[in-house]
Amino acid sequence: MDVALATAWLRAAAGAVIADTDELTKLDAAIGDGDHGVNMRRGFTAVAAVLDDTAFTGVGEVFVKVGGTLIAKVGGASGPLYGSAFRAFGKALPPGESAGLGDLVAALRAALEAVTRLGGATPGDKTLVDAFGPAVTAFEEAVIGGAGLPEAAAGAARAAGDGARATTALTARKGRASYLGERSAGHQDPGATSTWLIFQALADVTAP
Amino acid sequence: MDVALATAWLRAAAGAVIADTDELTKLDAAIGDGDHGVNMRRGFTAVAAVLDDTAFTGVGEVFVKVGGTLIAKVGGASGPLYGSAFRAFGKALPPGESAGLGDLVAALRAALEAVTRLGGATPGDKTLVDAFGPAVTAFEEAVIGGAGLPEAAAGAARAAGDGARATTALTARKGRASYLGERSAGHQDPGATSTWLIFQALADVTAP
Amino acid sequence: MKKFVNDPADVVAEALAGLAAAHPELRVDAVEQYVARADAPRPGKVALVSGGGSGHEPLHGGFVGAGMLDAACPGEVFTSPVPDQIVAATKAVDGGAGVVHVVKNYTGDVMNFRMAAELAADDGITVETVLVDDDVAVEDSTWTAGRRGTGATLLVEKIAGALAEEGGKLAEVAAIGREVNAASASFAYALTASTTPAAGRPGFDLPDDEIEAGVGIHGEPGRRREKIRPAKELVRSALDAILEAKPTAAGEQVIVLVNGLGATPLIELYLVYGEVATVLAERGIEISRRLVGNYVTSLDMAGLSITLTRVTAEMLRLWDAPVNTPGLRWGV
Amino acid sequence: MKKFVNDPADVVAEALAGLAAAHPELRVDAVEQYVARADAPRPGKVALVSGGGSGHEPLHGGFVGAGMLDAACPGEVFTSPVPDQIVAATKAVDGGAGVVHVVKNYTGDVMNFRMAAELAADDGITVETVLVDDDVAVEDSTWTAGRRGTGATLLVEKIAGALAEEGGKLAEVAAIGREVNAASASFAYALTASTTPAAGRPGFDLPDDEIEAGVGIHGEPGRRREKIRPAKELVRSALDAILEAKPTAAGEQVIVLVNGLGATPLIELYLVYGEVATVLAERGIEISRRLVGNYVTSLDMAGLSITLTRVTAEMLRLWDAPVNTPGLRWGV
Ligand SMILES: Nc1ncnc2c1ncn2[C@@H]1O[C@H](COP(=O)(O)OP(=O)(O)O)[C@@H](O)[C@H]1O
Ligand SMILES: Nc1ncnc2c1ncn2[C@@H]1O[C@H](COP(=O)(O)OP(=O)(O)O)[C@@H](O)[C@H]1O
Ligand SMILES: [Mg+2]
Ligand SMILES: [Mg+2]
Ligand SMILES: [Mg+2]
Ligand SMILES: [Mg+2]
Repeated sequence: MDVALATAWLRAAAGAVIADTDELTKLDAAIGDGDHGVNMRRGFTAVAAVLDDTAFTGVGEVFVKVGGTLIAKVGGASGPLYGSAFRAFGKALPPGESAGLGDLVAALRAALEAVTRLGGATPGDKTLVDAFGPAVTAFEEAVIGGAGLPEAAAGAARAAGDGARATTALTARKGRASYLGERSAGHQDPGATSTWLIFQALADVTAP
Repeated sequence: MDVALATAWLRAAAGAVIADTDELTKLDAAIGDGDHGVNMRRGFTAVAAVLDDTAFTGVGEVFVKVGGTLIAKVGGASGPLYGSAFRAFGKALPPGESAGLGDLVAALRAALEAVTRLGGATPGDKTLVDAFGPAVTAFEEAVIGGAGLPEAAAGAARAAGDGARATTALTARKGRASYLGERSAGHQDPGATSTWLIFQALADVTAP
Repeated sequence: MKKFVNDPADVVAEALAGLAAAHPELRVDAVEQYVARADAPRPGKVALVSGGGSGHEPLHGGFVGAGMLDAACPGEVFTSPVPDQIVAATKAVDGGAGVVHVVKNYTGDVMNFRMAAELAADDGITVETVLVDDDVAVEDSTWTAGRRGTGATLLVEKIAGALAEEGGKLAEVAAIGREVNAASASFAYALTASTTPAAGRPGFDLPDDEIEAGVGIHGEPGRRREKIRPAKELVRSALDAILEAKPTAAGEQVIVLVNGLGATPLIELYLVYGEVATVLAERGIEISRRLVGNYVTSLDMAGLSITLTRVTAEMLRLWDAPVNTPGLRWGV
Repeated sequence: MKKFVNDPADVVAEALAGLAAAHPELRVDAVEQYVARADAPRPGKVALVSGGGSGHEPLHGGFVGAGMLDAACPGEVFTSPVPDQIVAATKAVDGGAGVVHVVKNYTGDVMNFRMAAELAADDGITVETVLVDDDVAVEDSTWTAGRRGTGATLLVEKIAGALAEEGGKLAEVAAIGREVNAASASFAYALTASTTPAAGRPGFDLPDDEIEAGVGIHGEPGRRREKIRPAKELVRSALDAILEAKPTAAGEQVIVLVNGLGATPLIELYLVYGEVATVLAERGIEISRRLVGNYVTSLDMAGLSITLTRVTAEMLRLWDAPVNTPGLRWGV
């Protein structure tokens, strides 16, 4: 992955998140406070502007900058979580113009770790971790199995989607939805859904 | 009219007003503040209690007492208006157990005068005067024409009803409905409607 | 209907019981149904009594206390109080120097207070009445009951109350109350109707994109229905109506009241105040003081009113004087 | 959606502009988006900074001023502020004696304030964090994000703010804030959902005879849905939950906050206060002070919360100390 692909991914993610603002908001209204869509739109609108305005020399830089932008713009629970994830992802990449598949695997692990360290969620808590975790595992396994980036990204997106959909049945144990207790079951988690959108964007821009 | 008939009339009026609370409230909600039904119910509930608890020796006394009760219990615009009307009506009746048809005509005139003196409304202002005025005139004309109480009361009730219905077309110029300007047209006046109920009660209790 | 009530018929009495429990510095007469300062009557002090239908809280009961009202007579919801009640309150707070009745201009309020004033006069109490009629949405003509009393009531009660507190005479207190009223104009918008406990449903229906312009504080519809517009535009229209009714030159000083009608969040009221400040700055009108919040309400109506009062130095001084009531407090 | 706004995206910024125009005693930084006392930083004084999503006004911006907060960081509606904003406010009011962050226990608030505290520490500012988690509708277990911060935030900010004002040290101010939180419990009901400007429609639908019990202040549904019941019964259930969580013996003293969530008329809040007073009197619990009104709101939600704080003499003394903010004022 080079700077051009990184920015293409992030632009596609921004487009997807912004396009699905209302959907994300609706999911969050059901079991949260109805701002996830607007939070993500605000953050990714700023991300798109930053991508336009900045000349990057290293691929890691791109993600560090994007993470910082999300922390500074999103607020709520998702801002620090996504922001830290992207920062950790960027920091884990090697310096220079591009990163290899193995680097991406390591960076994804670092990002996931940042999220769980900060938010304390474990799988099954009905959070974005339930899409993020399976996506990282699927990506890693695909790479181990010899897949290229397009295939690994497609697998990650599929796993994220499955993970997001599977949150519907869960009872939340972290974040705002946990206040609803058992009433949180029956609704798909908004953060898991936006995580899916972000992995889907990577699959889209790398698809052959 | 003797004390027994007077109390019978007022009890019937109380019954009618209380039964139509919601209807009166609905009319007042359209062009006023939606309390006329509840105001009248509160007042006439107290009137019924007073009639139960008091031994009257003169017919005029009954109405003076009822008027005072309405003033003390109703509030709003209708309290002082109806209260003063009943007080003036009672005060205009001769002392003693009963009053004749001519006395009733004079007392009705006195009551109407009390209302117009206090409220300043003239016919066509879309107030209870638009039911009250025609009722008094019809009663008077019937008596002049040689009718007995049942017939005069029936005529008064008819005239009050016609007057009340005719307020629908009018634009209010007095009371709360006047704030709506031309938007007050198209709705029947609540006060005129309760006046009609009171005259109808007299027709009912005197009907042969 | 969903409200925090028991029997709808008991709302006013039970709310008064709560007021009494919450404010030991007030005396609530549950039988006669009035709220008075616990230290009333204060010999030699002109007393201020106001009242009107309930549902406008904190007006009037919440404005009883040092520097404002001596007593308030709450009627049933949106229904003016009755003469007996007003007489009882008037007698309870009369300190021998006369009583000022502050009356909002509604037919019912005017008639009931007039009867009470006559009864009080029979008992040797001199009553002066200050009529408040600041709502410029209603034309003041023989074709209406005259302008309604709305937001300016707070200013009249605060400023006249301050003069009474510092020893003003009956005629002076009434005079400044009338002056404040004459210098005030208000205009209101409603986004939704209010629901009285007795009626149990909203007074009128409003489509999701329409508002009522020129409403009062009794849940009645306004002068006209219009499409919702940005706050900026609504503020300009309201200020146009207000300034047309009470022309105010550049350099003149005003107190501004941006008043919520009950269900409008403070965040919107402050946004609107910002728009008011912008428009008045353009016109060179100086905002000397301001108040933003829910003060003269209409139960759970979503809406707001804007009141401008052109003030003299004396009015400003009295506005700044200490006041200690449940609904308005400063300087103490 | 009907609201007094212009572009929904600008609501918070425009409301802050209105707040700045209305209160010259506050300084609003429109770029960094915080509200501070105009006289901050005050050398040697421990500074209090709070913040959280907007839509809870007067909390927190309306509690900035002498005797309470030094600064508040409003986030977008119902969205916690971001670290940069909190750092900017923290730096702006730090008088060298350290800063207390008062943080309501929501995942987003906690994480953003934690990041800000770390950044501030890098700049040599000592930050103590007081977490508020008084809402007993949520169980405090590893199966939830812990109890939410609601009404008690006002008490923490008032009492800790008073101690800071009179010269309390960082550790002392933080300690009394934590003590107040530990002594507090709240429970809320919603009759309707709130509508954020961004969403434009209510967060959830409630049938005409149902309410949500155990709601927070972010428009989310509560712990359970139930049929509307008389106020008497709702108050008893709420107090049962509160007193079970924080057992309070006869003879103990409490401050009571009956807090409207936005669209509940004061007349209902007072009625409810009356019921609270009745129940506590039965149990022999003494109400030392009380506050009835809209203080910690959820936009236009019809609903209310009840907070009880068991108080020591020291807490009462600090509660009574002068406070001068847009939303709370006495003694000055
Ligand atoms: N502790 C946590 N760990 C991981 N993800 C979390 C945690 N808490 C919340 N989230 C995610 O954040 C999402 C909500 O984000 P958002 O609505 O933007 O923030 P907020 O909850 O502050 O309003 C949830 O759907 C969930 O996926
Ligand atoms: N000036 C007036 N003269 C005669 N009747 C009036 C006058 N003003 C109001 N009314 C009558 O009073 C009725 C309203 O009574 P009610 O609703 O009980 O009082 P309020 O208007 O104070 O709420 C109106 O429908 C009208 O018939
Ligand atoms: Mg959310
Ligand atoms: Mg009426
Ligand atoms: Mg009325
Ligand atoms: Mg949020």
